[in-house]
Amino acid sequence: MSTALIFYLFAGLTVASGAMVVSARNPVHSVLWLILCFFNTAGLFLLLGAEFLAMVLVIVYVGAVAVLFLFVVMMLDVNRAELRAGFLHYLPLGGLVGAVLLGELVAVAFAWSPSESSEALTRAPLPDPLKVTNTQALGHLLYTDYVFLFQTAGLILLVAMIGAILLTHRRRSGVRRQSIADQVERTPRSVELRKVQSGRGL
Amino acid sequence: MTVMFEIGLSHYLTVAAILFTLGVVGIFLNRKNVIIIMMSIELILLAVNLNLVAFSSVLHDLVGQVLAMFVLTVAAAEAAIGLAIIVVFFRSRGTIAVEDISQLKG
Amino acid sequence: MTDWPLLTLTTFLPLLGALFILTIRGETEVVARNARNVALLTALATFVVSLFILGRFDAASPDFQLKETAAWFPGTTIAYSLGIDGVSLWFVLLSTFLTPLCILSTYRAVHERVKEYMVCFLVLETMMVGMFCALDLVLFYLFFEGVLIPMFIIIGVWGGQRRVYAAFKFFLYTLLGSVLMLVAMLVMYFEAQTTDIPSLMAHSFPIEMQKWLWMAFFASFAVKVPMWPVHTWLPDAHVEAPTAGSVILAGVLLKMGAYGFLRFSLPMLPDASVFFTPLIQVLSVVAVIYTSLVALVQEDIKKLIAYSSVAHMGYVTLGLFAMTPQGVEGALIQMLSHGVVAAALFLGVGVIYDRLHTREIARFGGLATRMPLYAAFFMLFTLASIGLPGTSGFVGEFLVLIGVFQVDRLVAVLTATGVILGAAYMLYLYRRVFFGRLVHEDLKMLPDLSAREILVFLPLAVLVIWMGVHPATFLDPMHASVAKLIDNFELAKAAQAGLAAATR
Amino acid sequence: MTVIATVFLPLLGAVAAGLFGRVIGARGAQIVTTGLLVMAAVSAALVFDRVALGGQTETVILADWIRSGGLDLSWALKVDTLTAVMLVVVTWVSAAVHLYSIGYMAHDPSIPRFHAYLSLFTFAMLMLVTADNLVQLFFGWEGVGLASYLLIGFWYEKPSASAAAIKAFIVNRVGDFAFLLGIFGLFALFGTIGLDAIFAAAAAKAGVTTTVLGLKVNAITVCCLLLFVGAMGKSAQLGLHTWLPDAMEGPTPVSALIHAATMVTAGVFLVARMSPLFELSDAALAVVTVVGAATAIFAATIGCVQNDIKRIIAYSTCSQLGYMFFALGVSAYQAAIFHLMTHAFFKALLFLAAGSVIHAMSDEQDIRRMGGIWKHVKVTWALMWVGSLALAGIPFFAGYYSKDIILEAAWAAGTPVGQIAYWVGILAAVLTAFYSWRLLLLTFHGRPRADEQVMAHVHESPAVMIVPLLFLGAGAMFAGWIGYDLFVGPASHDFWGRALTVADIHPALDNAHHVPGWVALMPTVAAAGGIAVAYLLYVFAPALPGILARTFPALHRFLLNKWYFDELYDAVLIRPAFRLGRGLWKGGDGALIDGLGPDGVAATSMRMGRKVAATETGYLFHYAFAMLIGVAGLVTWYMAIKN
Amino acid sequence: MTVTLDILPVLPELFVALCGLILVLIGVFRSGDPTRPIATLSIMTMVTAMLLVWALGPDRQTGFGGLFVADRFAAFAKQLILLGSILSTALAIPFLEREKTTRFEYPVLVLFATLGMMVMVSANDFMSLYMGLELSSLPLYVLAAFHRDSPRAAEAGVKYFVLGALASGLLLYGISLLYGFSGTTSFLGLARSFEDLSGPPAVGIVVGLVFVVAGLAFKVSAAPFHMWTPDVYEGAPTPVTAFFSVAPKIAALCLLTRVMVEPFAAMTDQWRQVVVALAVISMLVGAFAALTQSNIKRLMAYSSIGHAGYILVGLAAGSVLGVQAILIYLTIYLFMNIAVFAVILSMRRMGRHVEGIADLAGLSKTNPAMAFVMAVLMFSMAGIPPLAGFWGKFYVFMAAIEAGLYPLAVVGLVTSVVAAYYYLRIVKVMYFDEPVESFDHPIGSAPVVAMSVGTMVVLGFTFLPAPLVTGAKAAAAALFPTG
Repeated sequence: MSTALIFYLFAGLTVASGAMVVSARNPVHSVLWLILCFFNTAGLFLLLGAEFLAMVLVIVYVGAVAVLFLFVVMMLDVNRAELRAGFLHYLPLGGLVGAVLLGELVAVAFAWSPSESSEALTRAPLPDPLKVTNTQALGHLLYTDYVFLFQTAGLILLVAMIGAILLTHRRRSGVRRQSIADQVERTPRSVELRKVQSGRGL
Repeated sequence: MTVMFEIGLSHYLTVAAILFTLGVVGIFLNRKNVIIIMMSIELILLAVNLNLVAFSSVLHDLVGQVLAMFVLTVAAAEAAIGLAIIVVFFRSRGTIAVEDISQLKG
Repeated sequence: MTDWPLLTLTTFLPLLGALFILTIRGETEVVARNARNVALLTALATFVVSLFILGRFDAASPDFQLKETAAWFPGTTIAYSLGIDGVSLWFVLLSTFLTPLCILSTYRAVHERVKEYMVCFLVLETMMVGMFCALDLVLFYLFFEGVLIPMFIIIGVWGGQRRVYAAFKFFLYTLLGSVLMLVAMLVMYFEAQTTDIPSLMAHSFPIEMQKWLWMAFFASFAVKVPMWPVHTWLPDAHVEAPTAGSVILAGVLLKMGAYGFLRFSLPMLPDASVFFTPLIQVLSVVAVIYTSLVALVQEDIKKLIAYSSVAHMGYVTLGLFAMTPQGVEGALIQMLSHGVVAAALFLGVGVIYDRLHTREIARFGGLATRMPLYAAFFMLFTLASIGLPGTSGFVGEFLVLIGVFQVDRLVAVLTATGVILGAAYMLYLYRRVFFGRLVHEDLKMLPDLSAREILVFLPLAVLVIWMGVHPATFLDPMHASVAKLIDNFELAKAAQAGLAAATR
Repeated sequence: MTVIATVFLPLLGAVAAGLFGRVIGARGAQIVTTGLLVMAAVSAALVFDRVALGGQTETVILADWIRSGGLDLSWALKVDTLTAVMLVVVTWVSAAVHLYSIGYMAHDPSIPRFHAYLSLFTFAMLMLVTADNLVQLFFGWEGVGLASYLLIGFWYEKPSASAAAIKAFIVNRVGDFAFLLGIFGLFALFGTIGLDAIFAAAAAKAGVTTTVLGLKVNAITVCCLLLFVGAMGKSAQLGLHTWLPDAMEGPTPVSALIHAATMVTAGVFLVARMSPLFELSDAALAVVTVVGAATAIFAATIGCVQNDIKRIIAYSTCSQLGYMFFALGVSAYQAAIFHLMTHAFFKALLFLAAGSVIHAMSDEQDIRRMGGIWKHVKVTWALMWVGSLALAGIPFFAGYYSKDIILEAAWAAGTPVGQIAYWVGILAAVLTAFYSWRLLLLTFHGRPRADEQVMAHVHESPAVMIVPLLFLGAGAMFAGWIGYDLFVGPASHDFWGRALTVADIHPALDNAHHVPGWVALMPTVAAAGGIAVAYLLYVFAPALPGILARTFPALHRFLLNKWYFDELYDAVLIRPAFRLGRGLWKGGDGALIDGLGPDGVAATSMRMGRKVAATETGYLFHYAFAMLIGVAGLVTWYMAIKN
Repeated sequence: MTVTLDILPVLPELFVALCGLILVLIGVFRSGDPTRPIATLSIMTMVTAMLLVWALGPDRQTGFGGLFVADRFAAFAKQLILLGSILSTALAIPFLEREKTTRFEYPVLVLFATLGMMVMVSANDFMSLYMGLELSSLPLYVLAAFHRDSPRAAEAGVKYFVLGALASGLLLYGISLLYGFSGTTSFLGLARSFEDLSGPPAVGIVVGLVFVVAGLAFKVSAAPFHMWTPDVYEGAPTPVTAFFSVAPKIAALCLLTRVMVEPFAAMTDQWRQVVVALAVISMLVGAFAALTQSNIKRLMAYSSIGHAGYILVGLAAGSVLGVQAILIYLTIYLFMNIAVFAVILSMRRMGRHVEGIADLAGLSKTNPAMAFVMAVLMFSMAGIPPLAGFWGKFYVFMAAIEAGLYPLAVVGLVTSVVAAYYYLRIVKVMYFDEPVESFDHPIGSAPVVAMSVGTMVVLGFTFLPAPLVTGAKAAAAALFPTG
């Protein structure tokens, strides 16, 4: 009973904040709603016994990704975009398609039944949570059976890093940077003197 | 009433389905800016993760969580790239309104 | 010479020449001259080689001869397989015969991009010859479609005012028909488990399937022939193509459709052919009368001849589907004759087009005064076109009509009205161009045929008369193959009738 | 060998003059062609002697022609009496015309061409008459048509000449169309188109019926009628006659050779040649009779009011051919051929003499602008008289014998159509005599109506023209008298041998010799009457023709306009054909087929292309929406529709 | 628990990954513009990887507990992907140099994307499929926006990224459903779970399958998941477009093929309808939308959508012949496309890159050789025999007919006629129209090599088809365990 109540609390807040993410007018608010959504999902994860993932969601997502969002939103200064015409125009059709899809997905959700063969196909049975913690079990799997994918994930992060730097990092030509090596190497002979006429510049 | 209070897999799946739909609808109903779209994508991935964790729990199989783990990782990387691209776009066009991203068409 | 792969040689010799021409470099004028000469030499050499085919052909045998086979696509039955019988023999020769004339005819007409032009023609020749020699379904399709590429370029680059429209119309129209045929070919392959044409001829397809296959083939061949009402690409293509292009188009390409009927529809799908014969007859009769009437009112010489081609091909389809010896052989002769005569007429138009750059009939008149030799040649080909006895046209028309008459008298009677209409539009054309007084100033300075032009026309004139007076030369090699074709057709028909009777 | 020489010497001449005309020159061409033709004429005489008089028929096979399935044709020369007669007529008249042309065409720039055409024509005509199968006959048939076309349009710069040439060819083609169908029918019926084979099997197939347009009819009748339509085209019988008067646009020697003496009689020859078949079909014979009789009177009526000297003779030819046909129709083939032969001489004579007149009158052809020239061209005048007398059937001239026997045979046939033909023939004879003398009187007698300049130049033709005229004049005078016995007289049975077949139930010719006296006398009376009327109208009361014309304006116009046949055909056939052609071109090909077909499809494709491309709006949300619809659609398909 | 790291099958990937890392280091620490040497090294890496793939031999080997599989099919696909990457890298560098936009990250990102594709086609589990897909996608997003100063490139990047993320969301959702309803993500496990299936599969499986197909259809740019393609192809820098049009497409199609044929073999009837629908819509869109285009890159985008449709026809057959057809088609497509883009990359006038179709006007006079190459390629793309493009279509439709998909074959061939129009239009512009100014001299030898190789393959395939045909057949057979 209490589980149910907690579930409904988390689930309700998740859905509500998710809705607000999409519909909030101010992007900053959207990010904040997103953070709330993450927190509640983490709660749902806890209910399902996935402690590690719940923590990762809070730490990595709220702590890093959402903040990144916030940062970009602030940086780009697009805090209030007015609702443009056309939104409502598409709402009926879009809503209808969304509703149909939702109905079907819910129908799928309720159609689940344990498959006879799923037992035999289980690759990594859930260990007894009293003996092995969720984190330990995950870790063990990640570094053994799934090391290949783990490494791939590493490469993905590397690529993301390279990509982000490539796209956003730029050497500004107008900015003068201090080059200590140049300064140190400079000798009186290497200094060129020029006579600058007033009003002309170099 | 038992359905209401016996919290089973279907409930979680339903929440995930709603989140997924919100994310999807958010993408194409959104006219404001691209960052909201990116957040919608985060919602979708969140829904997927919820699905995976729920299945993992009910199947007594950790693979679902492992996959969720990877999804989280990739989502973070995706977010980084996505935001970088948006920054690039903003720099060149001075806007990130969705309707302004329509020079290419036809 | 006996063991040489003659067919392969004939097929690919022009390609070799084309490759050689591609390597020619230097100043435009020099390149043009060399390209012309190489092309002519190649085409002539090919013709000579193809004469050896004639020499080694055994007219008494109804089978495919001079066969050459090589593995091609592993995992399938698709093989490189060439061979000829009495039906294809003459078309190979027609192709190799017309190509040098075409090349010769363009010595003056084409100044620009001569190299490319010659390459296109030689590639075209390879495709044509290959198509008539192919004994494999897929190989046939390859050549059949491959023709489109050089022809598209020829029409589009060296054509007239509306060349782009014409080139596209030609290409897409024929392509659309052909892709349906490809489907049919594949279905046949999976049904019969072979792509070998002789084997397919021996295979009997279920009757319902035959009908579908037949329609698919029809879609391709009818466009190519062209039959009414899918003929409208032809006048455009003919009018806009450069002279030699029209010549090849009328001379050989139109035969591809009829050849297809003869190679595929009739022997492989005999029951469907019987079933659809009324359709063919109606379309052919309409073609003959309709296009003759349309030809009557044309204002462009080439267009008129183009429409006459449609009418003449109407005889061909009729003759083929009569499935009597006279009908089929008449259709074949009619094709050969039309190949020579239409080619000659287009070359004839080319002569004045080269001089005046117009084909509008009203711009001419009284040419006979200035160009008697030309007028004489043109008269001969006009007469052949209207089927005057003693010329090639008569033999074809006569045999077709007499063949059809035995099958369906009404059809024969209606078609025979083409004899009257054909004379009307051709003579009307001749009158407007050659007779009357020379009124247009620019016509008064026209030179008569040059030696080169005479060289082009003379062989055609000789052939026209030869085929008219002694068609046996051409008919004799056909007899065995045609007889076999008809025997098999009758057998299949009888078998189907027996089957139908048994199941009833 | 003589046969081959007869047939192919003219071809040799044609080739020599046609291809090498520039090399040998005008004079050379004249000499070569005329020389070769004279040789051919001589050898034709030898053939006549051997075959007709000697009774040795022969068939010379030259080469294979068309062989396909059951069809086996050779180039072959079949000579029997009928052929031999034709050989003689053709080569002799042709030789005369060749010779005449040397003078007549002296000032023409294209002499080699002209002579080549003439020789070519002769060759084709000889091929026609020597054919041993119907296809070769058709070869000659079309060949003479071609030569006729070329010669009518010889002065191609004249629009009227080239128009007349086309008209001749195409009207002939209409007949040929039927001829071809007749050949097909015979092939279908007999499985062969060799003449001998058909004749041999004809009796056996006499009762075979076939269905035409739902009617059950006798197969042989159908074939005969089809062949006869072909003959009508070539011989300018009623309905298909319109080309013949126009054909007078050609040079006069052409009119004499082709449009009087030889080619136009090919139809007669054809029916005679096919007599074994026609004999099996009374219906076909009746049709032949009726058409012949109708043509005879029809052409004669028109001939009475025409003013062009050549056209009058042309209509007269038409009319005389009608006589020949009704002779054929009553199974008096011998009489028809006899008239063919005599007619060849006197009609060629008339034409050539007319040519001589025209020559003399500086190319004037309208008889209203002639008159009073007989003193200047006495020989021509005299010969013209001879010709006219022969034509009118005045006793002891050639036409008298042949026309008389035809009319008597018609009467003697004992059939209703024969009776009709007889009386119509008599009436036509009156008219024939009338227009012949109208022509003579207006041309040569009375006072000159030409201007002085022309009159000053009127002169007798040179010897090279007069000699052939004299030769033909001799023929016109004596041919009937000489030929009577052989052709239709007691000797005719042996003479014709098996060349002509007359069924025992068709004894018209045999009975013709035993008709009542008045029947035999009527033609002569009729001719005399016609001449008398002509004298009345044009010598004694010259005002009368005008009055008559004004009194019956409708009739006059009707006749002057040749019964409005040309106008009728123009309105019913030619103009609709052009209209239809234009309609089919612009409407059918352009609007309908291209509009719905390639052009329409292309336009639709482009429209669709623009529409599909327009879905790429550039808006992200549209793209996402499309994806969503795709997913939702597929899911719905599986969940809602599949289950 | 004993863990074996069976590294051997993954050797080529490992090699590429290591080299990639080293190249990043070199790039960061080398002074001056390191792009060209790094590109060269990257190409050498990929060439070596090709050799390694070849050296692994034809036997099927799995690694990492079945996450990864190296079989003939994977080897064939990898060779194609590597070849595509090699050629497009070689084409890109001179172009970037000319445009003064060289960054050493370019070849590195291409290399990593290639690595991701190699992982994709070797995936034997949905998890490795997803990871490989993302490893290949992320660099592609970046590459699309590579010309960061160009608004068009940035827009292309945004669109590609957003829609790509949505697509991978769909894919993941599908994977999660499949996992939940079957209990495994392994291809073999899935196949086994369907093997003894009586009655229709669970609804979750079917819906999951649809989502997975949708996600992958995005990658192969099959309609209606194609909408990004024209915009991205047009907006992205041309060398990137060239790369996009070959390697990722080949990888995604091979992946799709494996997914459909291996785990879902028992469900062929279910997915065939999806694939048929996608194929038909793709062919229609590819044929019609391209008719009115004026930008050649955009045209190529629609062309690639159409080609995806034809390839899906082969997939719809779901037979050995079908897979063989796909591989043959892809091989020929690779050579054609690379050569076409070599031409497009050479379209420079007065130092500026042009990409209008009208800019090709009269090319046959100003640059006959290039026009000839382009004409040959266009005829080949239109599928006119005897050029290689015809054989791709031929095999695909042969497979369709064998599977009894007659209407699909007819629709496909009819659309190919429509498509022929726009390919011909390019020939028309080059050959029939009057020349505008001529192009600048080609840059470097890479485009010339690419054009020559492409043209040779297109022209020569007809004469020597056996190697490719037998190779593709063997590779295709690897996906069908019993035969």
